[in-house]
Amino acid sequence: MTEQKDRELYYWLCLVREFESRISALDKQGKLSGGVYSGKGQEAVTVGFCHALRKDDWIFPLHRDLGAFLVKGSDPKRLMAQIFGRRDGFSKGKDSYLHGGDMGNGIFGATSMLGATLPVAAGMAFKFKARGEDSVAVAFFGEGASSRGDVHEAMNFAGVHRLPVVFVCENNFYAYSTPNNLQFAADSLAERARGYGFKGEIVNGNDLHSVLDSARKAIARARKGEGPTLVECKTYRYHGHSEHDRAEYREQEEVITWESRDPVMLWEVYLGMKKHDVEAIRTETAEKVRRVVEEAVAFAEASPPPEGPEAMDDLYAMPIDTEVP
Amino acid sequence: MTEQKDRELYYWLCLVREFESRISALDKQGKLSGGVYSGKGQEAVTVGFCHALRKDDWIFPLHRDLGAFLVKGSDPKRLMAQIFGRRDGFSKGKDSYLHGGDMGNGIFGATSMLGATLPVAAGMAFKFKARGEDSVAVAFFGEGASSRGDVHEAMNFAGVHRLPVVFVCENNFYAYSTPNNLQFAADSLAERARGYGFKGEIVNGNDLHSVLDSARKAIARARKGEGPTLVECKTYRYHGHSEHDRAEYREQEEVITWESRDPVMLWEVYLGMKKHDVEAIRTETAEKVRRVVEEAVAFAEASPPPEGPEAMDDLYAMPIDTEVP
Amino acid sequence: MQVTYIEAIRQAMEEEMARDPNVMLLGEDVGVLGGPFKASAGLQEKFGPDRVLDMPISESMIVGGGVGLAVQGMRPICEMQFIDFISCAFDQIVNTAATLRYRHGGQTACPIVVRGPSGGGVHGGLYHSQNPEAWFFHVPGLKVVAPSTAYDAKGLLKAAIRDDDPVIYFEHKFFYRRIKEEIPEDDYVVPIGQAALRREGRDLTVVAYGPPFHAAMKAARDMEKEVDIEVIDLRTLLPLDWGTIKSSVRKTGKLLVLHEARLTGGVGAEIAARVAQDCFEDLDGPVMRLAARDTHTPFAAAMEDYVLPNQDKVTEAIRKLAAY
Amino acid sequence: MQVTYIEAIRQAMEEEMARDPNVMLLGEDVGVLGGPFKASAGLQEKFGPDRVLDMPISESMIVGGGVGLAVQGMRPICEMQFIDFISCAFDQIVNTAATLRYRHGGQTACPIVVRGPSGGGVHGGLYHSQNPEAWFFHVPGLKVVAPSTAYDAKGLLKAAIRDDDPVIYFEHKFFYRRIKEEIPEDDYVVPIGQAALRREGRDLTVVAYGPPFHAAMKAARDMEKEVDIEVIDLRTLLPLDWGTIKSSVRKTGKLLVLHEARLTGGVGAEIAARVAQDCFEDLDGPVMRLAARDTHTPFAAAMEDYVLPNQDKVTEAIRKLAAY
Ligand SMILES: Cc1ncc(C[n+]2csc(CCOP(=O)(O)OP(=O)(O)O)c2C)c(N)n1
Ligand SMILES: Cc1ncc(C[n+]2csc(CCOP(=O)(O)OP(=O)(O)O)c2C)c(N)n1
Ligand SMILES: [Mg+2]
Ligand SMILES: [Mg+2]
Repeated sequence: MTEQKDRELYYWLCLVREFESRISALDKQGKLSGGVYSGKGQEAVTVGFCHALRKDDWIFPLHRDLGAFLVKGSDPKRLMAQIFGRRDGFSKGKDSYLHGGDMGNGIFGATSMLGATLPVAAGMAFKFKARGEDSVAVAFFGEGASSRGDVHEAMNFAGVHRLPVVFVCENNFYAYSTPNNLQFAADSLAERARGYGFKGEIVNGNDLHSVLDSARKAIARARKGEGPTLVECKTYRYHGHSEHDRAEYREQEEVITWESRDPVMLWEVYLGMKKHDVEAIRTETAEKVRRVVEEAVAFAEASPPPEGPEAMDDLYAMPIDTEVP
Repeated sequence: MTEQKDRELYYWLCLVREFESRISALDKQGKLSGGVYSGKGQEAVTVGFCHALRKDDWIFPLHRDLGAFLVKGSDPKRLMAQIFGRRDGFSKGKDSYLHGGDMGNGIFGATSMLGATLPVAAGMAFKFKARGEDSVAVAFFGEGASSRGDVHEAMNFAGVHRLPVVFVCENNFYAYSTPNNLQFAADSLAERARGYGFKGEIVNGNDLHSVLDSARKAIARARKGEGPTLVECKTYRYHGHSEHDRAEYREQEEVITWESRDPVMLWEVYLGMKKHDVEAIRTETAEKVRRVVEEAVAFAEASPPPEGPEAMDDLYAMPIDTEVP
Repeated sequence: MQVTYIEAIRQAMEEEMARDPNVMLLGEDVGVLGGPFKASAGLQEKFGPDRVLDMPISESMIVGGGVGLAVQGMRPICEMQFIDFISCAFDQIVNTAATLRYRHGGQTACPIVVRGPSGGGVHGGLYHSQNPEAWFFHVPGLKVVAPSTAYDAKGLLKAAIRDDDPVIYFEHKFFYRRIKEEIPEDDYVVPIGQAALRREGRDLTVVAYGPPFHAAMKAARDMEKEVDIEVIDLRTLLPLDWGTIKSSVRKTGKLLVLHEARLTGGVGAEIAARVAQDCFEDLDGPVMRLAARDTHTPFAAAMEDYVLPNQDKVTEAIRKLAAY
Repeated sequence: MQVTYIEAIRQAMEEEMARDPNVMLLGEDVGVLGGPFKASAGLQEKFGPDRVLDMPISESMIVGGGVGLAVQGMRPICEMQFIDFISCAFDQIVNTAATLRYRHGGQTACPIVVRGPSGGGVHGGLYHSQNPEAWFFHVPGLKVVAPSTAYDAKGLLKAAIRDDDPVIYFEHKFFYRRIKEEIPEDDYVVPIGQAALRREGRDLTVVAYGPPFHAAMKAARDMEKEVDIEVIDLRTLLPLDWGTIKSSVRKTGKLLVLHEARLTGGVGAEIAARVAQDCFEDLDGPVMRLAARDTHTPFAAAMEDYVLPNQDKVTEAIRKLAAY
């Protein structure tokens, strides 16, 4: 990889992390309402998968995939406004956090219903295939969401038509408080791919190199019409399920173990081994991402909160009369 | 196997077939209304799986599993009354055909929604396990139904708790008009079991010996607390999807091929090779099953059709006032 | 040309697919089979398997996939083999589709149609007789239509396909081959949101859709010497054509609402409630409703007939209100 | 003892599980975590993981599994982590559970409870604010309850658990820790199907449940010099306590129905419609309804407040009807 690329990826890792940290801090300060689901610790997955995508590729992020928005091209300012529930957010305040997509950048906004985006991704991928377009749909989901029927229906359909879709499972070992052994019994979720007639693989989701490699191959396969891939990324969330969750259902030892494989740190080790000036890069990048996030927060705070009657907008293509006697 | 057992199994095969044939004939004569979904050609699956079950085991048949009712112990008379929609049917005429269970014999009545019985079966199996009971739940479903989300949710849950449930997939190569290649992409549905952490296997569903063997093992495994099994039985329906379907979406050649592996005929071949007097057995059995079915039809025809106001019964445990102004 | 109700549906799909290459059909057995009722007969042959797509038995995938296609500018028609199975796609309809535009702050349209055979009267039993429109009527972001003539079946389906919002289209299977009408050869649409005043009258308004609408028309003709009945065919349930209902009730002073779906919590309740609020001073009698009894639609003929509205019940209800 | 609404729910589950070994709880994160709102705190420790079962994220499995357990004589409580996700279990509720007894001709009971946090007012946005009771209100075979006090939260949940029919239990998350009341130490149930006359009055009847019920009580107190308001807390939505509503309206001649769910197609429509039909001659004013506006419940505070009923809107509606 070129030094530029090395630095660029580092920038993304740091930007996502800074963004996450800032949001957690804002939440603590009571500046946000609504759920905040930190993806801290899982940055390599979203960076790795979204970095290689084109503008006309689509992603389907879930609640912990804030990084996916940033790397896929969303304006950090608008993303922050979305999180604040302001008028300049993707939802114009109608919903918050990641329940608003950024369609101009190929980002579909999820409902809360876990797994429900996967059929949408598969449907969209069918269009790419039917029209001979070489775009790709990438759907993210947690290992907890994998238990939902929708996930099955989508994978089955994607297999039948060998659709250009990549299913990225972020196995962070917990669904809220529920550990893997109460969520599924297979050795690995990647094994399920066979039952749908496509390829599944397991990846170290904390190692950006591994993720990049796997992402590149899966995306290329989809683009060339060779069908879907299910990639199970083993990773870990540092925070509780949401900022309100003290995550007492897990051992501190476990958290420490995972922190010792931190994706940002691992990338710094790599930068060092490539003889880049890590200290300088770190300082410079920190400054850069701090500025981006700062600006985003300033923008979001300045963005007006929507007014009451705006609640009636955007419901239908042409407003219908919803005033009843 | 003892001669008695050989004959008994033959009796069941013939009874199911005769029952199916008679229903098709009644339908042609316009004596039935509502859908009739013939399982002709698939008798070995239901006979093989239900024959070895105990009264306190439960089955969850779908629309083509009429034989399962008979072999699990349902009174043919009441079953016929159910099909006629009469008061002595399991539903008391509220629904017809197989949408009424026979709970005294451990038979759960399905809704039409394919796949929806599997979570129910898994839930029931959880009770067996939690209470230390050694009963088993056996859920039948078509390969078409396998695409439904409910099937996934049930299998996943059953895997997590290693529940005493057997999932019997009747792969008859078509879901209505939809062939396997448009329904799923795996080489075999049995492969899915691995993704749920249990055993899957493929069986020749037209060969009663194979089915019996597989059923015996799967049921024993469940009973001993060794968890679920997914058995994919390859079989074929001779008739159209329902009696109204002329099944022009398939080749006559294919039908003939399958008729040449007819489960009843194969069993007769076996009886012959065991030096039983096949001709005598055939005549005797034919007479017996004819009588049973005849009596069932007579009973059903004599059973009163429900009267209008009975529509309000059985809705709640204690009738509530449904008369509104 | 003379066409049946089901043929009108087929023509609407065929013509729209011919007109707009983005229109497509997703459903179980819609291709080679042409659907159990032949609603899509010949379409796959004409438009190919990428536009008339035989789906696995996955209702949630069918509708969710439709949303993904819609975001890409396609106009998918999502068929439920029987409308009863819409329960299996419920989340995708009420959450993914109905809120799509809203949660995206207007960034996208959601031009999907979900349609399928609804209704009873054909001894279909509990799972082949349902009229689930009230569930969707309660969901902002959706539009809901229920045509009762072949003309409307075609015109409303065309309008639904061209509409930029998700439309749930309830076609009544009792009408499929029992209704046959002369309809125009030329392209036309029936605008969503407009009820049809089918018969003018001064004494009493009947608002209806589905089979009871036809019963009301017959009753109105049969009783025309005694009472002058105005009959409104609702056609679109959501958005409700409140203006048409209101002016009619203002004029006649009496309202009977009819539908085949169950009474409690049905669409009729909303209409009655609005009239009770907004036309209070105009009313010369109680607002009446007739609908299915509050139970499931049973299989056996006498029970089904007991549960569903029929000609006698409709006539009697009209007579009772007229006499008030 | 003084308990919060959520603690009343927890106690009901704990006491019923202690009383009857067949009672169990199925849901996501109900075990070690005790649920996101601590509704089941301590229950797994006390009753073990076979009776307080952490389920995979599979709402359809949770309810379908509940039915399988119920057929075996168990009494499962199926928790939706947020009631909004009930859309993912929709088919199992409206088809498998609601028709279980009926399609089996009375061979079995179906004693399951489906419960979870519903309602808005807490900036939950589109998918953590829903009030989906109207969908289930339209389904015969189900019972539907919605307690608005801690006393009822406990008593109705106990009644629901002991009931042989499927009960959908809507607990309002706005009440969880905001409502705190003295309730009896002793075992008690609140019978399903009985509304509570919370305040007698002669001028006007308010029928309500959820947060607007409390707004109505406050308005009634605040305005007691001007107008004498009768307030009915509905508590059970299905089966509806029609007798209580009817006698009240017969007495007062005026009715206002309130709920937090959307207006169109809401439960209030049914109540208004019945009154319009059955109490026509008693009415001294239009039957009025106040409910959420017909849109989704948005996140941003001003919009949410614009959409949902609040004290001012309730007071104004009462004033308007009183002045009629
Ligand atoms: C259908 C549905 N059921 C339940 C929830 C509540 N819920 C939100 S996140 C979550 C855990 C998700 O776990 P996982 O999919 O592993 O993602 P993670 O949070 O670990 O990234 C749950 C149960 C939901 N959002 N949707
Ligand atoms: C959820 C749902 N969708 C659609 C249908 C309509 N339907 C009834 S049977 C059938 C085909 C079933 O195929 P399969 O599961 O293979 O069983 P088979 O009929 O071949 O025995 C379909 C699509 C249904 N009953 N339920
Ligand atoms: Mg997880
Ligand atoms: Mg099949």
